[in-house]
Amino acid sequence: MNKDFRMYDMEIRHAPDAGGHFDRFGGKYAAETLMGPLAELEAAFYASWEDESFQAERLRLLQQYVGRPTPLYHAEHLSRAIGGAQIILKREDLTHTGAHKINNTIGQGLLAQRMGKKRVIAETGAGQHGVATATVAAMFDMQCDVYMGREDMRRQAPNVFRMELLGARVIPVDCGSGTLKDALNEALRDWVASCETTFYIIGTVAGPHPYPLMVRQYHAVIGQEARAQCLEQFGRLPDVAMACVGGGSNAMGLLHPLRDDDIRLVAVEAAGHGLDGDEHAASMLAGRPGILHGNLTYLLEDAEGQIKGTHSISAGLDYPGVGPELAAMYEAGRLELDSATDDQALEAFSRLAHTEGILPALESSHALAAAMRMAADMSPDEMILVNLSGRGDKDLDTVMQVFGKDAKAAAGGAA
Amino acid sequence: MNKDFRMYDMEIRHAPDAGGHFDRFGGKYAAETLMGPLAELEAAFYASWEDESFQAERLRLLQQYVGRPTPLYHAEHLSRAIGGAQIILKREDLTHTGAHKINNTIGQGLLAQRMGKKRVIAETGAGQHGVATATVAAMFDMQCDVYMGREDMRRQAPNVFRMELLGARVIPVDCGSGTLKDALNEALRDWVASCETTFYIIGTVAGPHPYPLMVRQYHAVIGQEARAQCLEQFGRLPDVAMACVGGGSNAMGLLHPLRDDDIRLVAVEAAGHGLDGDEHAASMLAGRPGILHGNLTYLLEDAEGQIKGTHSISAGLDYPGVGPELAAMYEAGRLELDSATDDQALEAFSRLAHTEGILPALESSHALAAAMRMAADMSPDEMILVNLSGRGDKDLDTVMQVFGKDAKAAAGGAA
Amino acid sequence: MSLDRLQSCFERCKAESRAALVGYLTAGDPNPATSEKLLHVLAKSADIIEIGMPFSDPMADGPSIQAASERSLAAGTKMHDVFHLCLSVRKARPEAGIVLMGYANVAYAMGYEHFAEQAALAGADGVLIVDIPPEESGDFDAALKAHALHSIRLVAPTSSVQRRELAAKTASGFIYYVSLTGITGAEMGAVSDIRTQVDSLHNQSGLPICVGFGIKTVEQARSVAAFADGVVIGSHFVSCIAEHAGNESAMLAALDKTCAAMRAAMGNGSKP
Amino acid sequence: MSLDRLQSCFERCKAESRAALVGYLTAGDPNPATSEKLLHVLAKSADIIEIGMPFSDPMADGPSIQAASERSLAAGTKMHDVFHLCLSVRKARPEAGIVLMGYANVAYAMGYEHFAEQAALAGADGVLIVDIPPEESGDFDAALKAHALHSIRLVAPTSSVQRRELAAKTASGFIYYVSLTGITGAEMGAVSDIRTQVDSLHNQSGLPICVGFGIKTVEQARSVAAFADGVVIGSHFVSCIAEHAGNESAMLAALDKTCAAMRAAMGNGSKP
Ligand SMILES: Cc1ncc(COP(=O)(O)O)c(C=O)c1O
Ligand SMILES: Cc1ncc(COP(=O)(O)O)c(C=O)c1O
Repeated sequence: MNKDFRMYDMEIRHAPDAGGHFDRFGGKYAAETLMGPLAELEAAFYASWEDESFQAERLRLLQQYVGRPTPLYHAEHLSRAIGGAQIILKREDLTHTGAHKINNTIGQGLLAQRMGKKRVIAETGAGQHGVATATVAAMFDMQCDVYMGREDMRRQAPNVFRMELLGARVIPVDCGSGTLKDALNEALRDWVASCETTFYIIGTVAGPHPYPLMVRQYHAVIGQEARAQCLEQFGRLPDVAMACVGGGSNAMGLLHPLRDDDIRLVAVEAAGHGLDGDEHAASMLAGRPGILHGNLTYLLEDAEGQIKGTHSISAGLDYPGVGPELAAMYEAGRLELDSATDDQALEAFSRLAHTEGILPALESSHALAAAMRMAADMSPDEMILVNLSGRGDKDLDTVMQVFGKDAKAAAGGAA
Repeated sequence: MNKDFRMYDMEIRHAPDAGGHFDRFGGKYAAETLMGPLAELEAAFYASWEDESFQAERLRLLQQYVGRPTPLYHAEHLSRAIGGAQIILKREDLTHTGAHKINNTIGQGLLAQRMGKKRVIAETGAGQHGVATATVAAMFDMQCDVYMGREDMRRQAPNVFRMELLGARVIPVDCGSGTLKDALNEALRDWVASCETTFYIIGTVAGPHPYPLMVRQYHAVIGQEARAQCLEQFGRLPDVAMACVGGGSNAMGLLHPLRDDDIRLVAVEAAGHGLDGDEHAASMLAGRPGILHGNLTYLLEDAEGQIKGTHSISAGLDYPGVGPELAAMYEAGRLELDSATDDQALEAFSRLAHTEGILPALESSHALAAAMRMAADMSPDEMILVNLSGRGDKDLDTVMQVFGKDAKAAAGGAA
Repeated sequence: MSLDRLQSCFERCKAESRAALVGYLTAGDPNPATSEKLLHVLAKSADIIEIGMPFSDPMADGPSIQAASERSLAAGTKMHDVFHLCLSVRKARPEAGIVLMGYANVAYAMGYEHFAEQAALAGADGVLIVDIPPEESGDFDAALKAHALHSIRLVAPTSSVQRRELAAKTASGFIYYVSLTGITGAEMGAVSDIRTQVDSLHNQSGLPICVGFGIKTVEQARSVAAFADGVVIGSHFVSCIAEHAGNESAMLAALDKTCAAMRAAMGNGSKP
Repeated sequence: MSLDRLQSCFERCKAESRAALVGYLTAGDPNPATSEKLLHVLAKSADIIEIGMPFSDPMADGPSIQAASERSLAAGTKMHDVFHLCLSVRKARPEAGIVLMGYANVAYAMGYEHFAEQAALAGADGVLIVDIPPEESGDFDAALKAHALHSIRLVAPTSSVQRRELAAKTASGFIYYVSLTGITGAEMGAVSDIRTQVDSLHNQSGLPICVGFGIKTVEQARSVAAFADGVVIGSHFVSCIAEHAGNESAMLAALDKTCAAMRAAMGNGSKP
């Protein structure tokens, strides 16, 4: 009620250059066919951003449909158990559809409407972006096709059903490793052929300009709220702000509005089975700059520039790149990096479940794992703000399997 | 942010008599062993209700942990498609754990803490109350056992996993029909034996006094918010307010704070395969007063007073009784009744998914089905407020099965 | 008149320096015909016969008596069968105490008045409804009273002093002291605790005190019989039926044997 | 010098009143050894050979060329193999045009300067990187220029007038007009539309205009050859490799036959 609109800052701060570059990263490395549509999109985005009625409708939907502002929750029981810094959770898990992704699809969905597009497409890894896209497509009565790697369809089955129930078509992608990057390739192929009628809703702060900027702006509500809530609830800003990084949308959403404050910003990458081998998805910690999916950024690639297969237990982090602005902030020294392995993420998942009664998404569990580790070495009057980017319901099968329980058997019988 | 506490009314209005009777309904029809514990509970409840620090902590958790206030969303696309009254949704689906049930478990959980109990038990049908109980038990570090019919464990498998991941033990109940009423019987049996150390968190406005009152008071935030939000967003109150009825907690939560206004109040019962036969759960429409689970209320029973087996596609409505206060309001003419069949609920589920991008719980879909039917005969400047008591994620398997899709196959493969 | 009959039962036992054996079986379990024979067997040893009225949702009962209700209802037992069985026992044992025991909804569905009338006609002496506590018993007790039926009350370990007084004031026939915090068929509590409770109840009320819930062995029965006016055996007798399912004569023989053993444990002449 | 070579190709074709055949194969598909033979077969008929540099994520390509990249990488093809194949073709056909085609990251990973140097040493005449549009091509074009390599540009149906001008200004060698809005291997657009576009491009730029994407039949090739300076055939040639997988001689024969047919379709002497 009486939700305070003033916490939302409509100015575009730290904008990229005209070509969409954040320092040397970003840009518009796209096929010629897409350059026209991208220019059209850019113009439409900037015009809509200045349009008060567009912004009012976006905020109205974020509040009345998505459920913003999401709470800021002091995880007292967890913090006490760790005995170090206070861990504060930004509860994006409480948004409609269960992850931050919807902040962005509401924005892009409205923009698609404004541009008169009748069809949207999306790529998805964890399925959260696909669900969020299918959701706004249903609401705005647009046709919706979602590309999803077959491996991801398996690990995030409930999200596949959800998309179908929302009226979207989920198109399995078999090429490559059947995960997020392959889905992105397929979506780009679709868009190249359909760009005149179709709006491509990219799910993270990656892709050719203006996507990284646009998606960041749509997610900035996370950090803007969190900043205001911290001041209101605790009378101060946190010492550290942390988020997991797949493409980086929940990270930029939280961190961008805090970057001008004296706060340590930390991005947590997926270390999979460990950073030593190839079974991880830590693009910044273990990769180097390269060009993929329309932008120049940190990538996991071999010596020849071939993109590597990645591994993470969490489908949403299983991507060999990262948003270009994160790469720029990292190189500029404004962003610290950390990582969590599959096992550490699972442990954090259990720990939060048992101490706070919250089942986090496996993606978010990576940020939590790093926060818990960091908190242990800090004092109880310090504060770590963690983006709880999504809820773990979509990960039940994965987690039960790991914890050695056969899901179906548990359902059928055991005490 | 700046959430307005003033919308919450702390006065207990329309209280039952000292014995917990709402007119001729309600009361304390409990085994002698429980009469002492019930008296202790009643005293603790009243004392806590007057305790400002208790209430402040309850509201703080409702806001920062549960995500209250939940939005009020005008389902414009659905309303337009129907072409009648405007349908307004109270978004309890956006609460932590995904249904209104948590409003109550936060309250009872805090009370259990205050009473020094180290263990909680609960019965559950849809699993939502079980999850909500397991959740607060985890947060408050209490041991938790949840009784659940084996049939319900099958249809709401994801909720079984969730409870287990939260550290609760789910105890399958095989007696009777393996649904909610049998789980309640088992929980009562447990409590009779353990009442000195254990708090029984009942999940709806039923059971012996003080449960129906207590649970209503904990859920009244729903209607109190909705009332204030209606006035703020639409400048008026709705013409009709509607909710589905299993035991009646989401209905009382919404309707109680609106009962002194000039608003039609409608409770929607589960008509299953139709009210003609025995395959439904419409206790008021098709039952008669009787005594079960500690209170006198409308029941589905045979001529001899034996409780009948019920049927509803939604586990949360599959219960042969109803909260006594609803029975009293119905007999007093303050509550209208309607019903929806399994098929109508499924259709409403699809309709909301396709027009608004929201997957409602199958329970809530019953209220929606009735609202859609009623709306069609009303004018576009009339308004129906519907309690969207929960989200449909827990029902994916059921729905996919009905819609003729094999869930596993869809996950593995199809486009 | 029936008020006298329960009283005489206890007086008779007192005269024999022993506790009364109160035996429970669910009416119609495993079916009305066999049930009749079982009740007659029980009636040979028991001073007071508790006839359980089967109910679909016996929340105060453990697995054994739950199963008895299920068997009885599955066999089609109706309330007129229950009353018929009651009458049959009454005819066989004119001097025995008979108590109908069950859940509120069965009586409520008939109407309290009609229920009491039928119970009286069937020869019952009293009624014990598990889920009608004194607070809710106004109408019900009135109906019982009108038909000269005792309203038996439970007192539990969790009952406060006030509640014990309330029970003492509103009960008639006897007080049923629940020997454990839990459901029927669970493990009995410590004998010394029970004794303390029963002694204090004796101070509060002039009514006989019977002790039940969880008494399964002859030893337990004997130790309780040493201070209680009556000992209630329920699940233990009911279990004979499940154990010998499908073999009526074995069932009857087993029940007979265990009833006799329990009757012997009541301690003829041994009571102080 | 190479700048001349592409120009001479087009001049030679013009002199023969026909369009140039621009043939594409992915280097190293299905393996480096066979690929070398295939490229030599292609080089017999094609005026300009486009050598695809395999990439793990060929997002502008359809299934056929995607699969070619996958086969090539699976066979272990590295960039030195690509350059080796290029040089091999160069040696066999000193007068042919050779264009390296691929994705930005492969060149970026080598360093643009090193890449350009190697490409020039391998005898390439030009380079076409699908995902380096003019906006991002500053450093890359500089590197190509330093090694006297053409920077080939794509123009698409969705390219605005301004973008066509940009392409005309920044391209050299030829302009590659994309005959459909979509990925390689999809269905070609309407010939009349393509003609209109190509005509207007001819007005904007003095560079030769080649048309490609989706040309699969001799008839399509012939109709486009009637107005374009060159016709690019890619997926259609590549499909010979998948169709005859495991049978190298059949693969080579099939490619030879289809190349010759396409070469014939370029319309010797038939151009206005
Ligand atoms: C809950 C959640 N968190 C995080 C991510 C990672 O994406 P990003 O880095 O763009 O926030 C995903 C992606 O699906 C997600 O679902
Ligand atoms: C989402 C939802 N709505 C409604 C109900 C029905 O319960 P009640 O009538 O107490 O609101 C349930 C019960 O589980 C539920 O989960």
